[in-house]
Amino acid sequence: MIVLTEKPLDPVAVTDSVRKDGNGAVVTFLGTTRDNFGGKSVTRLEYEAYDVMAVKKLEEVRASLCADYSIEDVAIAHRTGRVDVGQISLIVAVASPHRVEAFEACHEAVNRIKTIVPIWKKEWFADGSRWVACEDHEFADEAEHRHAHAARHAVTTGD
Amino acid sequence: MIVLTEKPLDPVAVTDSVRKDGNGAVVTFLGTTRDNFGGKSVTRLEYEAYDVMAVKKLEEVRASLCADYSIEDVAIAHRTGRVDVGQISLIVAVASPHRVEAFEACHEAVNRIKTIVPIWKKEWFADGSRWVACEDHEFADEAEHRHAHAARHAVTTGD
Amino acid sequence: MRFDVRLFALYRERAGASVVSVDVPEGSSVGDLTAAVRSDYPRLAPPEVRIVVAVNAEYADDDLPLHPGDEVCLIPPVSGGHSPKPV
Amino acid sequence: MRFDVRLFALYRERAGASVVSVDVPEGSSVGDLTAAVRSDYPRLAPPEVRIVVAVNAEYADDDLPLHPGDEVCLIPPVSGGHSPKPV
Repeated sequence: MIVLTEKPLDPVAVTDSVRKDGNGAVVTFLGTTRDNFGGKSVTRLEYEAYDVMAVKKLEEVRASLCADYSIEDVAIAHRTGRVDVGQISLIVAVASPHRVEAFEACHEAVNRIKTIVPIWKKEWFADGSRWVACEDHEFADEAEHRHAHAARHAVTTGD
Repeated sequence: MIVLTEKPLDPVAVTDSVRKDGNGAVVTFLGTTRDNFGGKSVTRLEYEAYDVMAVKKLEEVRASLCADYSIEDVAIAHRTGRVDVGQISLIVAVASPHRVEAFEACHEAVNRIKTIVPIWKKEWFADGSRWVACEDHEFADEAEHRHAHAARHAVTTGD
Repeated sequence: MRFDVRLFALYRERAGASVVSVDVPEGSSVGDLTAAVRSDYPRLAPPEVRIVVAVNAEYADDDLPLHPGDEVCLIPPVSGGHSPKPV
Repeated sequence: MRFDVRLFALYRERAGASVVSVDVPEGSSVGDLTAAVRSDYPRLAPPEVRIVVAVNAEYADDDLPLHPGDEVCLIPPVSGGHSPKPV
């Protein structure tokens, strides 16, 4: 099962889709919106996807995992759009006859998804937002502006 | 949440019990009855527990995990009695701000449960049963009997 | 001292009972008790295998002294495939 | 050749558009196209940063030749924190 949707995700449906009688282990990962990042309060996340390619790459992740590990099946569901604090943005479920492979393959699935699938995450704070993982795209003048802002902020709050 | 029960387990309740807004990752393990072992067809499992000590040891596993890993919470549910093929005997859910710790701690939780918690598993086959992990308790004459049986079986089936 | 020793799983089936009573002298240890039970039930475990014991719901070494009223249980190997030991 | 290049996330916001049109000569490669887009939109990414491109929903090297009708998208870094690359 591969799902890419703007609607809330259903962990039970994703996990149940991989459960079969030949498996003794099912490992499910839920990625949820955390209420903080780097000491700042996060109010929500926003995911943007290149839909057609994202689904294709999620299928590739699934196929590569089944080829690389002794597992029975992998299911992946990714949400797009606004995902509030505590809500689920990503579900990966892996079923295997044995637990070691289920844990390893599920963890690796999440790593591969976050490396090759064209889905972007924006963190919203009380005072702004940022696209995650785009630090290398900051221009020199943006960095100066950010530092100046931080310095002014330090003076006004006295910390 | 620590649960030891003869009733069917509820994965949603166990996973939801550890979800909090400060967490970005929840990893859930389901141990289910596999329909085969060592090439033989398994019809069901049966779990027997030393209840009081099992609950105490499950609590110890939970506390030791929270001490050893940067995680927020661990929930464990273990079923006892008869568990048919495809049904869930063990659920472990771990919530953490980050996914690496959630995966590692969940896997380690399962390992610790299977090492120190006094719960025993019996596999039922079409032609008998065995207590899992008790190979070292086989008497020499039992081993001889088993080998003789296997030899007779090989002759009658011709393989 | 008389103990009603609880047996589980493989031990319960081999003894044909979930509780067996055993008498040991004052000052006996866990090891003395298992020796007495094994003498009464020689088919519980092969002689070369150690029997793990819980006293009052905690794993106990063989040299732990027993006291009247202690809850004693014999613990077969658990499903992970290792002998039980503390974390 | 004229391409309607799709932009996502950071690139979309920086260009102020989800599609930008660009003209490149016959026989141009992916690298030629990104150079043209960067020339039109210098604030898309700092000069020292490579822009990853997908052609027809697959990651493409800079030397891949483009053909009329190819779907070209600029792919900012994905959330895992690494540049996209094949499994």
